[in-house]
Amino acid sequence: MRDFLGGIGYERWVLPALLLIPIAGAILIYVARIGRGRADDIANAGSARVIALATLTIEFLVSAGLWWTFDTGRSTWQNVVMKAWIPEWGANFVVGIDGIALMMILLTTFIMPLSVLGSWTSIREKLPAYYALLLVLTTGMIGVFISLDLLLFYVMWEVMLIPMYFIIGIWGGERRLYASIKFFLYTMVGSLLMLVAILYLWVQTWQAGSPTFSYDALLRSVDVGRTAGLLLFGAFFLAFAVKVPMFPFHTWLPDAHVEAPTAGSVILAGIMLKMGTYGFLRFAMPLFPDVAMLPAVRTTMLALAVIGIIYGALVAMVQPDFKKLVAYSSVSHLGFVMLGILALTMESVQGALMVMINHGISTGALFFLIGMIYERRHSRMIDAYGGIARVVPLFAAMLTIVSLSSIGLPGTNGFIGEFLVLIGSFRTQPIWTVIAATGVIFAAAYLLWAIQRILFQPVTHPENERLTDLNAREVVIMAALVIPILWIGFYPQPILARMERSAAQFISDVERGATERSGSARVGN
Amino acid sequence: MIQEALFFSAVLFIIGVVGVLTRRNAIIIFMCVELMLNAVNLSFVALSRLYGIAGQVFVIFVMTVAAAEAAVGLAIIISIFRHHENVDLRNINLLRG
Amino acid sequence: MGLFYTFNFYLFGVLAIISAVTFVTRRSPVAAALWLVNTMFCLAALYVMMDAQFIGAIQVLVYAGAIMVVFLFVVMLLNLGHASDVTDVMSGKTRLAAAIAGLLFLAELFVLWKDDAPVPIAPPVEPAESGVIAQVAAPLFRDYLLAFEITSVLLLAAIVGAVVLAKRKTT
Amino acid sequence: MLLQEVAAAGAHPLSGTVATWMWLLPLLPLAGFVLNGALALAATYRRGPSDPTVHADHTHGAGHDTGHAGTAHPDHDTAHHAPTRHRYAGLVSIIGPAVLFAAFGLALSIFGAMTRVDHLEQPFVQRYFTWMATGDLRIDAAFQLDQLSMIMVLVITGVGALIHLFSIGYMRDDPGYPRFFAYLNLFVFFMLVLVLGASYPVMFIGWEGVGLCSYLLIGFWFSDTANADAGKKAFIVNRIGDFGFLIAMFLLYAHIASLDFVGISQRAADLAPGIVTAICLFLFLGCAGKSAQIPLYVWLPDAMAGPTPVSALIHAATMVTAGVYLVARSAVLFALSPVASLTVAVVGALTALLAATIGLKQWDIKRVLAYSTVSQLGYMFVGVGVGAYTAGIFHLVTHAFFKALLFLGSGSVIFAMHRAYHATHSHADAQDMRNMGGLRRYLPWTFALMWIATLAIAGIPLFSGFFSKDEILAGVFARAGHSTLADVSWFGIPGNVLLYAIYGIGLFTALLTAIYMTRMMLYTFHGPNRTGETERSHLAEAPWVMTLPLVVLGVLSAIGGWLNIPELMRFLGPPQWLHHWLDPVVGAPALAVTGGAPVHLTHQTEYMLIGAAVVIAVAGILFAVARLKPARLVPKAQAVPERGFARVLANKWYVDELYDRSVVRPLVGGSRRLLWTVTDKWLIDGLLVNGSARLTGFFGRIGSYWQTGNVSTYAWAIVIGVLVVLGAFTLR
Repeated sequence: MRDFLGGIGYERWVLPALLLIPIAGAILIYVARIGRGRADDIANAGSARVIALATLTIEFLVSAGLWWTFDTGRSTWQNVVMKAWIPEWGANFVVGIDGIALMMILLTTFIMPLSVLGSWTSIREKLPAYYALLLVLTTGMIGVFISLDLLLFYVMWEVMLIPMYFIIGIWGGERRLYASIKFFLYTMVGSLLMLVAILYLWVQTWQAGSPTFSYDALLRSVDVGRTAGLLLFGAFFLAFAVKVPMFPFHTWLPDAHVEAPTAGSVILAGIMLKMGTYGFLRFAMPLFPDVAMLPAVRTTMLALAVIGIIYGALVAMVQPDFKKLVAYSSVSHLGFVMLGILALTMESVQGALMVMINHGISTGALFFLIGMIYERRHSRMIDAYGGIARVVPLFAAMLTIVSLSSIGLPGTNGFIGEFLVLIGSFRTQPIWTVIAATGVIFAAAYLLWAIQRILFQPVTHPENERLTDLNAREVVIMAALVIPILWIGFYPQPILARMERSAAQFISDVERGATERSGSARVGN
Repeated sequence: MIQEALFFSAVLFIIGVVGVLTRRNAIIIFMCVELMLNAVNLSFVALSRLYGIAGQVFVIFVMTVAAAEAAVGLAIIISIFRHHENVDLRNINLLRG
Repeated sequence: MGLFYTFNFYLFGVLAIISAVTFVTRRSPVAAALWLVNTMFCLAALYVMMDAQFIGAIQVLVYAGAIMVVFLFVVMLLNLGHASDVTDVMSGKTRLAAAIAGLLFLAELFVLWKDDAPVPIAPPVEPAESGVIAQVAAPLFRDYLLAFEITSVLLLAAIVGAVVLAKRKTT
Repeated sequence: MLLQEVAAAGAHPLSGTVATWMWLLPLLPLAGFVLNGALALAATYRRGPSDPTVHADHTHGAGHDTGHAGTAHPDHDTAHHAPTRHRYAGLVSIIGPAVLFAAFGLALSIFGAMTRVDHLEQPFVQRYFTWMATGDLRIDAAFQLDQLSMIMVLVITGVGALIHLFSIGYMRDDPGYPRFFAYLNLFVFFMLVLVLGASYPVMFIGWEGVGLCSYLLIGFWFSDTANADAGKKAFIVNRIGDFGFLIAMFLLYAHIASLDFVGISQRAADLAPGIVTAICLFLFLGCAGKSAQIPLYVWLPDAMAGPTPVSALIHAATMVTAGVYLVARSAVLFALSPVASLTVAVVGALTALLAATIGLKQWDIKRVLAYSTVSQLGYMFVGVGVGAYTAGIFHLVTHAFFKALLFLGSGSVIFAMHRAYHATHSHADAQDMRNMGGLRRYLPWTFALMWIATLAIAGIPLFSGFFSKDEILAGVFARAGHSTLADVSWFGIPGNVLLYAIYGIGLFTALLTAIYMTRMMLYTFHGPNRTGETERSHLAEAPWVMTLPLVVLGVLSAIGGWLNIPELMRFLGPPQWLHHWLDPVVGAPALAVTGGAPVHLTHQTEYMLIGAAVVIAVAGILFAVARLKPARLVPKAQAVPERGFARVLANKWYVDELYDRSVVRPLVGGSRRLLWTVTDKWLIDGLLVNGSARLTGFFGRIGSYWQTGNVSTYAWAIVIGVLVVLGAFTLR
């Protein structure tokens, strides 16, 4: 497999291809629409769905090649492609991946086709626009993960926001406008601050002679004073904390999730939340290691992360709306990720990366399931259901498995991530870890209570008697998600091996940077 | 004589301003604005004796602008008149925010 | 500078101010317009006395002659001539405020005036033998040609605008 | 499964033998689970329409009932139509037990191979693949077979197989039949993984897995809220215990960077005493959660909501003993921290006493047995707490026999009662002793076998209970004199005083055990029958498939004692067999690491202890027979609620209510009112987010107030502006 891909120069064109395929798909959708009149509901715009599915499946197959060609030995960027973009400013189109980016890309390309399948019948009008937006969104997300140039990163960050805004805004639930505007403004404020920080850095390089946006160059040359460092780190922190979402900045998440259509919630929870933590891993901490390592800064971030875990779990326990419950559970899970990143031991960082992947899969699966019963019963309220395990046994089995993976039952993927984060963080932050570990109990409490009120207990509403079980398409989606849940649960080693080198690189960047402040560049490029 | 000319121009300008602030008839306000422009022309001419002929050239430009403004202003007043039967400023507030 | 010159200068200055004051206080627009014309004539005289003969002529021709005629024409067209019954002046309070504003304005100018008399940069221009108009025409058509062209475009726009605005809507 | 034979294992005496098939032990029940699960789903799953939204609108609109057949669920008491056997009942009845018996057979052959090897020092560890390896953490998916895990495997597969056999009959008419066997098999799989795990994390898979299965099985008849609640309560309380287990693992890893038992036993010595005590206390928190000790025992009585075979297998024989196994497995650590061991013993004793008192006043036959289990578990923890690990495990094994027998006996009683009530369509409670009485005439086999078990649990000589319970009490008494535990002080109380107190509590609890067990037997089998005239004719012995396991367990309860006959009764057979068998795993390493000497009693003290125990047991039985008058009992419908102290006991010392009001309600209410509404909705959303939106709106309105559209306002604005600017200049 490796030599076949090497033969066709896979290394050189794969990343730009990953960006362009969705765009081509989007264009194809509209090309196919020419002369087909304006009606865009399911009956006569079905082609949009098929094209979107095909494009994203191709995208997944192309990206799957990365899994084999990725060389776990090298700690430098791989599959790097460099094109001049705006030479005067020193901004180039530089893309490349390392262990972390690889896994995030695979997660994205894995979830996207499923989300198209998930919204096969639930999206009923303006189909071409919906699927085109999904495709553009894919480009934006993959762009964020692979760009090694800060300006390109920022552009991709914005490209990613706009489609999601429309997806929530047009196809969402009742309060979708409020939710989408709130989502957009929240992220916008953060990212504008980040832009200011990026430009500040750029001006630094410009004054030092050669203006550049390249990540490696900045990693080497960033040497701002303590106060400037604090402000810059603050700007980056805010932009990514909103996205994570960390404790005080999380209120957009429940609204966005509740009002987004199924696929919107899946992508939002599965991939877009990882942008925040990815941002911390890639930009915020390595660029300003001395600030990140300041005891005051580090403790506050740890405190916010752990509060996020407990707060998310407790508030999730009392939510009447199942989607809101899962949204708050995401706040709790990503609190674990932040704890893992901030603890800075090999196990905890790798654990954080695992939680990022597992959360994508299990919460994505949860949202798919909620979407499925929403399609049948048009209600997200937990009390609207009850005792449906007897009526829809396969759905009940799937919901139980996915909830257990979300709780972190050993043998499922959730456990791997949480266990590694906790065991890793315990070595450097014992007190925070013990507090965070109680989150594991609350996780069991809120999810079990929820699935009990939905699946078990006597059937109270007559409509629940006539619920239909999963159809073939839905079984395919759930199978595609349950298999990784069990596979990663029992054999996570290949993923851990691929991310080991990048995690080590991140830790050394931050620690060495913090000690002697002149962050060393990656060996070669 | 420049000091006196500038003094006269200042007084005329202020009279124009007071006129604009106190009158309610649109046409009268227009004429006050013309008066203010003339005051400015006077100071231009006075100072052109000190700073070169450019002052006088600029007076010509001021005049053309004044002419253009007068034409368009009066056209507006006519259209307002056609609508309101009078040109009292108090009831012309279409642009209220 | 001859006594005659300063006397005339002051005469026309004061005349201009008086006619401006009466212009502002006239009720009927026609009377106001005529007083404004008178102010313009005094100004034209002042221009001539300050060696700006061409500007003085233009003032009389363009300003007093053309613009004020248009004003009078519009006043007559809308037969606003007679002093309209409703008081055309703002309430007492506003007028008082306006007067105070004017005095304050004057006081500030006077304060500003005191400290630095305008110091001449360019040498005082003595009337060249090449005639009055050439003095103005030369810079106009050489240094400020572009501005000159722009003003012509401005005038064109004004004309078109005026016609369009004032045309009776035939809907 | 790529089999990586580790070099050490290669040289291991067992490596050639059938022990290499060790991984098949858990795999068989897993296969059973997969097959039964597939059958369960295949029977009930009906593929939904391709476009659910459209379909949903139709059905609501048309409102016709599609009549989901097949999964109509006859609850215990709504059986109006003839019970229909499940389509695949036959197939499942074969797969379920067959898988267990195969596992039991394999376990026996491995046991044979182990006994042939004369003195097995090193555990036989098989590594299959690296499960997690990051930084210097390296956890392998590995199984470890040594004497201790062999005993546990035998108990699990043996008793498990019998219980599977029993449930063929007991669950015959249940529509969820395949689903029941699937969960039961899954449970045995996880229990075997727990027991065979070679490191704490692998053990943790089994640990939480059995928690999951007990959740699924307690809430098996989930359409009844009480059962679902009981399941949820069990899982969450277990989860609190697991939290302790996790913290213990982190402490271990943080300090000696190894999590597998072999590594720990080598490096345990260089742990600081404080750390070891912390580790052991957290481990014990885990045990308290799983094996229902104070304060986390509240879930076990509620777990009786599950079907009786489940109570027998999970909540009597296997899962609840996982805690005891954990303490025995980490004998090295507990030996190193006397304070923690004393805590275990004290908590064990208190739990035993508390549960025994509550057991006195329970009317539901299964609740009596549940509290008896909690009490006996307390005994086992006393055993392993004081360091008599062999005694603890011995009691675990014998308890598995007679408690499983008691539960299955009560199962056949309930089955008979249910069948009788079913026949006459009455809705009386089939599990309440007040509706029973005089059943010895109708269920002779069950009656006889249950008496064997009662005698065993009460501690009548020659029955298994007598040997194991007496061994524990002897262990406590021996160590009370002089031992590492005796001279350490526990929160101010000197060790030996504590140990004597524990011995006293142990004896008193033995008395209570004898009393409530005899009470149960009297009310159920003796005295007049209170079931009701018409039902009486339907009372009959359960089918042989249910009675056979009872017989086997009866025999085991009777002769269980021979496993570990005390020294001075050498005439009965090979003495101390279990002691010698478990010594390399539990005995020697623990003593080696603490440098202590094995403890033994003089013969006359042992005789004195045995005498005391026998007297207590007989006194208990006679007291119960004398005091309790089954004749005066009335059926549950007319029963008058107890008063005074009896009411406190009947209401389980109000512990559930205490937990609910002190923990659950403030947590849920607090997080709803304080966290969600106040911080989230009001503070962050209201104040900051929407607040800033309102603020900009406010400024906007101010701005528009000034735009009056009236030209003179603008003129004034300009003039004022000019004046201000000029003014600024004048002040310069």
